[in-house]
Amino acid sequence: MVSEQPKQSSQYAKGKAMEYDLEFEQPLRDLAKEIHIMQQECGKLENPTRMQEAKEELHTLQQEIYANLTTWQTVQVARHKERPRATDYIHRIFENFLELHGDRSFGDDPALIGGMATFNNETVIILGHQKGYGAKDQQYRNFGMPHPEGYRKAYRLMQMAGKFHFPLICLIDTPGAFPGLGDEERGQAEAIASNLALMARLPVPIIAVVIGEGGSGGALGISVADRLLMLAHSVYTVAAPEAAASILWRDNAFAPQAAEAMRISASEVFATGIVDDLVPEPVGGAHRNPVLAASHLQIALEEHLSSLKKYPPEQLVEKRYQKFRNIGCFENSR
Amino acid sequence: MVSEQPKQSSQYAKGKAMEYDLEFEQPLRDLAKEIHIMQQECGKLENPTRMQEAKEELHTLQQEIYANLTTWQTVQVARHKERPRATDYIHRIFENFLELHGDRSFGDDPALIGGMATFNNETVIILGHQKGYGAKDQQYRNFGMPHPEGYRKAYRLMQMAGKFHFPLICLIDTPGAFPGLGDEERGQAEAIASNLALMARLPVPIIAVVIGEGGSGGALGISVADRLLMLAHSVYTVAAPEAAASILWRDNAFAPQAAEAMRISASEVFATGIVDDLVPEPVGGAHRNPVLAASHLQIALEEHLSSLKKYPPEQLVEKRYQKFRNIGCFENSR
Amino acid sequence: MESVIEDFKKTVISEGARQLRTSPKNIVVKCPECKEIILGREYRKSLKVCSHCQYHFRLTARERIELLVDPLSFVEIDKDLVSVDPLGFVSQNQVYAEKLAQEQKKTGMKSAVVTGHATIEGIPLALGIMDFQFIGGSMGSVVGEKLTRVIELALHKHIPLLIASASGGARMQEGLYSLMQMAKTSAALAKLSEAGLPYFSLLTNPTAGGVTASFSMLGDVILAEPGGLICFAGPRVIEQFMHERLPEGTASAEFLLEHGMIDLIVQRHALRGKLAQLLLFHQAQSQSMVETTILHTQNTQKKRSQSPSSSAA
Amino acid sequence: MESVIEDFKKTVISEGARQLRTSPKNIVVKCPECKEIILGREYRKSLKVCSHCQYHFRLTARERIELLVDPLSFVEIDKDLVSVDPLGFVSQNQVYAEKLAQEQKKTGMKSAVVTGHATIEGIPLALGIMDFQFIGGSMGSVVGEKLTRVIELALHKHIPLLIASASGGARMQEGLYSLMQMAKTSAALAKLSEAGLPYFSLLTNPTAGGVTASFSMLGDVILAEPGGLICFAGPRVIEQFMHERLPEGTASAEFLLEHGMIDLIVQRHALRGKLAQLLLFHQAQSQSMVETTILHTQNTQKKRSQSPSSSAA
Ligand SMILES: [Zn+2]
Ligand SMILES: [Zn+2]
Repeated sequence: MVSEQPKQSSQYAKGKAMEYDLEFEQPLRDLAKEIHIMQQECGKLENPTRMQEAKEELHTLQQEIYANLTTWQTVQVARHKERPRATDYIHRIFENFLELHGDRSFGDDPALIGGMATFNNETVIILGHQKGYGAKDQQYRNFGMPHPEGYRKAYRLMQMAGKFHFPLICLIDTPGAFPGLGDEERGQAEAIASNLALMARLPVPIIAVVIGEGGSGGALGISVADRLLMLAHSVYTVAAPEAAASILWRDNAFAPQAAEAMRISASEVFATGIVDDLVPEPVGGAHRNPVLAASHLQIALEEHLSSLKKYPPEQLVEKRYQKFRNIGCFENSR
Repeated sequence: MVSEQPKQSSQYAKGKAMEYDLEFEQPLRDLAKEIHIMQQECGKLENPTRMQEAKEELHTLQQEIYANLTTWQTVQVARHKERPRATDYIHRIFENFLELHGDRSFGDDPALIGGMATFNNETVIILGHQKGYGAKDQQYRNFGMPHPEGYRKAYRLMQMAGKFHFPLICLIDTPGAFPGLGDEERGQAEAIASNLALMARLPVPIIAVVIGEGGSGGALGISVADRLLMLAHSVYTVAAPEAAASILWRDNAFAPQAAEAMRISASEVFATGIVDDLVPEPVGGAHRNPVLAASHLQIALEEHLSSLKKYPPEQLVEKRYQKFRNIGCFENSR
Repeated sequence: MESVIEDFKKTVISEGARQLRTSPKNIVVKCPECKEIILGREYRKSLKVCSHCQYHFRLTARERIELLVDPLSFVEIDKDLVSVDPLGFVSQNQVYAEKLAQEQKKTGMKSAVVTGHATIEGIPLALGIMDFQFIGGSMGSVVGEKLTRVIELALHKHIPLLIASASGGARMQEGLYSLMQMAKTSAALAKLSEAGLPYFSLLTNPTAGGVTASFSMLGDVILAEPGGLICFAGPRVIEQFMHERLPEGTASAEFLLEHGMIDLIVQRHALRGKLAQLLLFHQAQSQSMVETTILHTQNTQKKRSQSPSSSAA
Repeated sequence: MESVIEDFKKTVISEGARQLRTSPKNIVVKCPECKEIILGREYRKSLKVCSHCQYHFRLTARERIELLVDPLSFVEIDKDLVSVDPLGFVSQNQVYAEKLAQEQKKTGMKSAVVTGHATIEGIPLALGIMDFQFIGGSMGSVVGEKLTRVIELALHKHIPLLIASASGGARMQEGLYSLMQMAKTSAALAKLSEAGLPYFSLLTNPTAGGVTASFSMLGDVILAEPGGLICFAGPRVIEQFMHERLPEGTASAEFLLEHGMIDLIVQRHALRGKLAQLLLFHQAQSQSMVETTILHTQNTQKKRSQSPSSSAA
């Protein structure tokens, strides 16, 4: 847990050329290559119309593909190594972010960060899974898989939110809580469970946003909220597709099938009514335009927060209770 | 942290003959030896009157010595290896003791035990430092020096007391909180500080009793109470005499002087007004008659608890605040 | 989160609990722990605990209820609530809707939890008892809903609550509905806690995943039967992640006690007694509270009636 | 609990802070960390931080107040409270009553803490600033009383609180009176916390023993200057108990951050800014709260006035 300074934004944000690096982007890759060859071969504008057409075709194709992503393709986008991290949104949407550290009893977990910030002249507490940028930082952040200390830091900051009437914003982006021996020893389950109970009764507005991967209990541990939002190409799942596949298909190579079967993409989850709102992403995914992605999220947060502020605390908490109380599909067999 | 079953009471309690094993008991030892020789030499009652006189002399001498213990002698009695432990009092005074374990985040500390019990048909929460019986158990109990987990288990049980309106009884018997590297790492200071703040506002009656050693912050961590009692031969100190001596005298051999200077015996502390009541001990110390010692304590607990139950919670907490608020000696220099 | 179920498939079969119920009395059972042969009669008499090594065989929900509560006192609620297949879930081998029907037929149960209220030593309490037989005790909408309803029952009747867990975790076939039951049950328990009512959580073999990470770990007092597996991820997943063999006993009830996660390990034969004791602690306190409140009211009235005279003095 | 003071006796002397105040401007100071020579002028300009290795020399309470608050905004309270010698304490070398008089003369201070109120960026706050010069910043009745009074001041004025710790722990010469100041200050802070007022705790070199184990660790936000020793028992005592050498940096501010005990390490030059930011967060929220409450009231009134018509519909 060295306190090293990570890079603060993704590479694309730093102006690196976009690449089509996902498998299903093959058609886009081909077309982009064609355009590239065209540009090189005929340095001076030999056939500007054809070039223009190709570029428009690329744009249209990209729009089409991204409007019709399969569940597994969505998983790939949600896990994209250049997808904006919690800090990308925090620094773009909020002012004065002051990170606070530590669970006050064992450690500080860089996989789950938190702090105070200003949002529209109001003080908020932010929590977020942080996957990190680049190999070294990602390892430092344990790839966004928190230890119990992360959830206990979150617990402490949630209590702070409740005590000082700060609204709570949670950014979800984790493959899951870390399943290590030390995590069993230090009560990963207890830490998550305590957060669920605390968030259920916290007398301040809570908005949770799945910005990438919403992995199982590790995601839920900071997302019992008045409003649950999902970015358009994010996923939220009861179990990692690989884990589900290895149990139900007895082979984790069936992860794509498991993802489809569990219906984990944002639009599929939205259809269940469990998610309150979808936040649009730039064409081709948030990583192609983090600024625009943040701007979409900002608008959504403003809207939902101002609507939540209408309710006095008791009413807010009771509405939150009813929201979760009513989730479930079952029938009476008599 | 093996969950082994300790012996549940001291050796004297099991009928072993009393010995005079403390240094200042030399005159008692001599006299007892004389009586012993008398008994052996003249198997049949040759001079029953002389024997009777000797026994009475022994009794009177013991009474005299114990009525006039110096501070350092009191320390020796308070630390006596056969002095009744928290469990001796718990099993004698309370019914149905059910020990509860764990801080719910790292470990269970056998140096600070806690649980529920019945006291006069009422449910109470008991906390107590536990020094252990015999070498093996004492080591297992870390000689009554808790780790942060002990204080955090106590915190959890205090909260339980508050939630369910169970009065809280704390039995103090520790050389101090353990000063190890792991204890710094896991927040010994934080754990104690949190208990002080929690106990100050807990809306139930709290009685703390120093039954042996009241060592510094490690004792205070479970003794912010409405009533603080001390057993007649117990001590309560801001710093272990050895520690104080090594700093102020630059040699821990001056521990007796440090103990005298800090005025740490029950009667000296009682004179400051910080302690609310002294609980009498059997002549020669609690270890010579644990049953009687427990009976004295039981009477004191009944009296203080019933007097505390007269106050509604808010009034109780405010009185507790004022009690601590008023501790201090200072003057205005203008 | 259902991953640990795999670890138990083998024992489920070798335990022979099912044979016991459906077969003649003279059948024998082999203990999966010490490999000793146990006679059916002995097996029943010992409450399905191996008399050689104290291995605790799994109990069905009905058996556990019989073990714990006063005879004939149990009143079941919501017994007809059944799962639907909200996602139209199909995995390689199975259509979830069909699996549900099969499991119902095979086990004679409609879901993985039995809920209701009963008395122990005459003291009323609300009960939710899970059953590992039914799809590994996994939690989908029905388990979440039935538990939430019984928590609300405890709240409305103002009585203590006991939940006995036995589960591989959240039920993957119901997707996010299952995950959200963790939040739903925890929210209901938070409400119960605010109301000052006690919740006792009993962890039995196995308790894992999303069940451990929600209601199971929220007990005011947490008890466990000896030897049971209690975990978040479970040894198999940990070994995959850590690339090393774990020591024997990792994530057992004893491991959890050592690491401060649970209050007590209780042998099966002593469970009823311990629960009765806990209930009595709380009953005694309710009675004492009534007396104390009367005392406070009297004191306040006394003070009020005195204040005119004292201000006159 | 005062045991770590020993660890600092040497640095106190080598720091030369006292020489700086009492000597001509052209004196030089040697950094105890990197052994570089620092010119007096540079030393002052860098806020007593070594420009070579960032070693933070200790500040007096007055210096720290000057560093942190708006010029001329500080109003001191209780400045004449002084210790008495309740136990008639005599150790080998010293009569405590005499030591008090000597220390007062030597330092020009009356106790180990300065309390009062001030503003930072125009925002009012209550302040308790400890000074290690005076008997190692140890806490006896006067430190406890002055801190409790300033906590109560924050409570009554409804303003945030800052305490800057610099202490070897409880003052042994006042015996149990000193220990009880831990409970007294913590009780006052618990009251402040119940009232929803923020408390910022700043840990400076050193913060140890009974001070760490009470008010220092109770901050809503805990800040520390880099490199400072912050501990319960301190490295010297730990080494005695553990019979082994501790790794470099044990119980430093950085060690505490790594182990989750504190929120932030802040360089001295940035302290004022960070505190201003924290105060602004809370000020913004108070204002926003007022608006929100008005909104809720309006909504409630709206609902009330609507309810007759809606019931009529
Ligand atoms: Zn066996
Ligand atoms: Zn230097």
